[in-house]
Amino acid sequence: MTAQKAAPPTLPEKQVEGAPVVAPQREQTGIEREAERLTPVPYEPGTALYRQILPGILQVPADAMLALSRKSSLWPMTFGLACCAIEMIATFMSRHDLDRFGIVPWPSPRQSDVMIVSGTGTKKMAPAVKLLYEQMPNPKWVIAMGACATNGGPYTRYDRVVQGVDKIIPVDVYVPGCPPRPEALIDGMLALQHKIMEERNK
Amino acid sequence: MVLERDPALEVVDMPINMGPQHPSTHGVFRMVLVVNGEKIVDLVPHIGYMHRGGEKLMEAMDFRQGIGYCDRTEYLAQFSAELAYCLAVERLMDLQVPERAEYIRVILTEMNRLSSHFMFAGAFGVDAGVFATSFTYAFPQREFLQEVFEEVSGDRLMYAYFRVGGLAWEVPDNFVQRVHEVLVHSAQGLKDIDDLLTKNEIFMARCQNIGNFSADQAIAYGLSGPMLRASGVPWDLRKDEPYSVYDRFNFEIPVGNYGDVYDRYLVRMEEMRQSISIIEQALEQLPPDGPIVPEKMPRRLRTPPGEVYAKVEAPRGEWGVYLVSKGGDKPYRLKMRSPSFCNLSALRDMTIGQYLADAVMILGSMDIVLCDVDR
Amino acid sequence: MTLPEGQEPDATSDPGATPEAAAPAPEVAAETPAKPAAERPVRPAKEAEPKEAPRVAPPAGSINETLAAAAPGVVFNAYMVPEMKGECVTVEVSRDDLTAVMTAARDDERLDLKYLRCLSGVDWQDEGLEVVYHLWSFTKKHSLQVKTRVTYDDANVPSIATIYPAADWHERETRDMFGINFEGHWNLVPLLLPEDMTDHFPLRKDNPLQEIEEWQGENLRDGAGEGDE
Amino acid sequence: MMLLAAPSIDMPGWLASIIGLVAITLVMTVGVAYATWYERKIIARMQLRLGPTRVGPFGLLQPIADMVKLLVKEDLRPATADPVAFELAVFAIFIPAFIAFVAVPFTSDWLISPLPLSLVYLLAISGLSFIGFLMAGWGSDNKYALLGGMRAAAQLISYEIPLILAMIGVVMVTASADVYQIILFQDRIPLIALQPLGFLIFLTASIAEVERPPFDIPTGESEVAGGVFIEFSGIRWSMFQLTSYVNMYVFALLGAFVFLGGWEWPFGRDIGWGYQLLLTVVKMSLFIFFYLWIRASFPRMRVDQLMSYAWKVLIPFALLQIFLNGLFIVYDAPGVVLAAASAAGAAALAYLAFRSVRRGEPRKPLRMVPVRATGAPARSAT
Repeated sequence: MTAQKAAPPTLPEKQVEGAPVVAPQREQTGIEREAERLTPVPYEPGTALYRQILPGILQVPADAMLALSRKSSLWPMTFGLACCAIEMIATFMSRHDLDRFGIVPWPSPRQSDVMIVSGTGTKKMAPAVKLLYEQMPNPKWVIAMGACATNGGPYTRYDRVVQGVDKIIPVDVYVPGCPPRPEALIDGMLALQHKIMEERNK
Repeated sequence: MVLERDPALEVVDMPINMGPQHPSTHGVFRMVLVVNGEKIVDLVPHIGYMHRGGEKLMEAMDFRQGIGYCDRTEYLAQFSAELAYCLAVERLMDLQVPERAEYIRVILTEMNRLSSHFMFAGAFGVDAGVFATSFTYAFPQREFLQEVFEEVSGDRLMYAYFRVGGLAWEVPDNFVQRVHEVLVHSAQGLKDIDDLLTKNEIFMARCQNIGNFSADQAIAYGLSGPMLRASGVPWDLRKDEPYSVYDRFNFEIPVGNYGDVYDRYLVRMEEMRQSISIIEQALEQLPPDGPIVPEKMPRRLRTPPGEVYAKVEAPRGEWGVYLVSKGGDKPYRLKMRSPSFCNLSALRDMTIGQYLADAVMILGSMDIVLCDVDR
Repeated sequence: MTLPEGQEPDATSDPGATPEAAAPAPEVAAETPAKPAAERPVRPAKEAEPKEAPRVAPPAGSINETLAAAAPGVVFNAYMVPEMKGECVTVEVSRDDLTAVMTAARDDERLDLKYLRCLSGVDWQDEGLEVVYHLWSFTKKHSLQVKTRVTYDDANVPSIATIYPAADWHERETRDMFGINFEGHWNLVPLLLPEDMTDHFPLRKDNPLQEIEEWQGENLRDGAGEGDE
Repeated sequence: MMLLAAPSIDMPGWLASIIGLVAITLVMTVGVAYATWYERKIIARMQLRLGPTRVGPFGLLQPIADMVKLLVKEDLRPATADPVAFELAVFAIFIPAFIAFVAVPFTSDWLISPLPLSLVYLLAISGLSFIGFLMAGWGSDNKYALLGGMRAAAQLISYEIPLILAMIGVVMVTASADVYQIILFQDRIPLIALQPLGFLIFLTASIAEVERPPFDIPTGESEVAGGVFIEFSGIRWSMFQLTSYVNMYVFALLGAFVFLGGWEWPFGRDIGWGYQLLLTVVKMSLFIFFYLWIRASFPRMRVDQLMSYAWKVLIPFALLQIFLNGLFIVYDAPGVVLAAASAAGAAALAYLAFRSVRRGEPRKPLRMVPVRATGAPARSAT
């Protein structure tokens, strides 16, 4: 029941925006059209304003304070995908109570810090997941909860399923299990807090 | 002078996209509402965001492995889904399930109905606008029930405990005592939710006389389960086509008079009381020992060619499994007739003409499971 | 890994074992129900298995005779499969007669099959595609299973969504999964698949499962996940 | 700190007001932050949970962490949003909420600016915020936000009327529109005893004015997913939240002053400003606790029920209260008569209030179809 941590993925090297668009000779099949919608979202950390204006000596305590407050107030988006959502709700509810750690769910991505991808990412859902990720303000983190979000899990061989949500958005913490127990999700949250503290000066 | 109507002042209907990420769509359901002010003019449901091919994958797995996909498809009433699947394979293989296994199946399935309806009560309260209190009242009861499931099966959510022919292994020694303990909790939790919601005037005002569906409409749309019973059709597979040992219990089937959202809520609440009664009767009749798999259990699960449609009364309605086998150890085609799918298809007709806030309540009263809809 | 104290997943019985041997033997950890057991499988050998499901004619007075009376002029082939335990009569009709049969089944007083329970598509590969309808009557308490079969090249079946509104989504789903075109359906856009995907039928037998990719995460940094903890 | 209006300190009045407002803004910001902590703890206890415990002792640093995090969060503006409306909406809500404190007498000495019509001022200022909601709803270019903004405008304007009518009843009894004078009036008996009907109307309308459940349809999470706030992030969103809590404070203070006797009742004026402040805070907390209690236990009303409740129930009853007060003034009846009449009206309101929400005849209970066991007798196994 440990949550593995992954470093934020680097930017893909080739930029597709500048490339000239070649008009397709024949009509694209549905699979091809879908593949275009499945391009991954690059990881783009924002630069905070205080890093540009604060003198260097003050940045260390500022980093520490900001990281402390960020890790203490991780607000996930209420985003239940599949079976894991039940365990995610259970984690927010009475017995496990993520509110103890200052973690409360918010309905809108604009107010959220963490996206808990709790369930299978299908190819039909993938554009929505990407959009939601892009709608979240920086700094933002992603927790892939469960086997399906990590690599497709039991459904990985079906061709409508994205084999892991990290194919489309950068993931910070993977929580294994099918579904993970609430304790495992809490552990994943703590691992994310640990990661925030470790990467505070980046 | 001629008065001209300014085209900029025309009242137009506004389409609103709700979902796939929305707090009250219970997963990744998406509906496009066309509203005129707050009134709904049209509604287009979009599903399939969780279509992950359990049926296709089960064709590639043997009969025992398929049980896990049943769990993951209907993740709130796992035992019902497993039971339907096992019944289908057992009927193809002509297996006779031992009595003790049948009773344990009934006990666990009914407990699962309790936990599923607790989930409904919690989610429905949140749809109505209670700030998560109904959830926090319902979830401890679910946790108590899940503890028993975990003691029995080893997992909190994906049990895979029913096997073709019987059960995977024997229940723990203190099973009967534990179930009795949990039933006390469940009765108390039911009372708590009753106190919080059932007689609350605002809740009644929000629920009553919206989403009405007559019996004829309900039958035509293929609704089942509490949705059908709330519309006034006294139909329960446990009574009308008894499977397992359901013909050995006395219980009552609640039937609604109005077919509205409040009736669906009441029917589910009453079903929970009946489930407690069924579990108590089953615990009384449970044979203290005996086999839990048939004596002539084959070593490999191979079915003769054939087809079978097995159905159980899941918490959400008729959960059916249409199994086609060409012989061998894999299903050739397996269709899961999920109650959520059929119930959800009636959403459009229920919702048009209601308020925007009612759409949320009507959707909540259907108690859909999105994996079950999309499969 | 996460069992509470005092709770072992040990089985006290094993599905493959005989009951008297299994009851007092808690050391057998049953991971699978198909453990090697002393008993021989009762199932006959593989080559002796029949290739086709045995079909018997329905007994006299069954629902198919009522159907023949209710829908005159329709040619169908009625049979029962013994595995269905005698509860369901199957009727095979051609697709031209499907609408007539369904209308008769719904409207005729003697049949009164108002409830469409299930609609499934089956891909029989060489033998074409099949649509299976399960009907049920609440008043008469009888059921009927209607089948119709089409070929791949001409996969058109008349829609019954106007007769049974419940068939609406079922038909859309079957069209997604098998590519069966339900003629006359008012809104046959993909339901479970993305709306612009009309040329991909996942549940057909010729659509393979996808391969498991070895390396997860296309833009994962080297050495990620091998660090501390 | 806020002894600025006391005559002993010699400074121009406008300077004192500005300094006092700044001080109050700072104090209220912290106070509001801790209101969120209070809310989370109280609601958590009602929901069988613990609430924040890990961040600081008893989770006391939780609001600080939230604030700091929100301050440095990226501030997004949707590309299609109306920049002016979007950027200015937050100020249109924020400023009225805070300048309401100008006229709030925290104790008998702590008052930024003595206004002869402070009650009118408070009601007028608190009615301004709907403009901000409309701006936010329109400027976000989001349909949920638009719906939320429209709902907010309709709701705020509708519930302004019973609120003001209830206050007119108070003004009739006390013959003053100054909150200070109204508090002084209650040295013997608080106005809740004389005006129970008015109090109920005020309580209901104030919940609607601060958009707390069950009247939170502009921000209802399960319907419009945050409503007008849906597109706001970071500091802008936190200012919205701050403002909604400040509004809650304002109405709680108003209720404490006007109906519960403020710092005057029951101990008189001479107990010193410390106790007076304590009394004010306790009475205000009662209101806030009530708001939170309602939030944790009541479902949300629908928009038509909300409107019909305001127009068909609250306003007639508020007029009834005014009528009773008029009779009381004209015939110079003893206060007991007024109290009894108003209490009878309050009881009628309490009965009618919820019944009017729900229409129609009483429902038939569920039909129970019994199923009798027909199967084999039990224990036939082995």
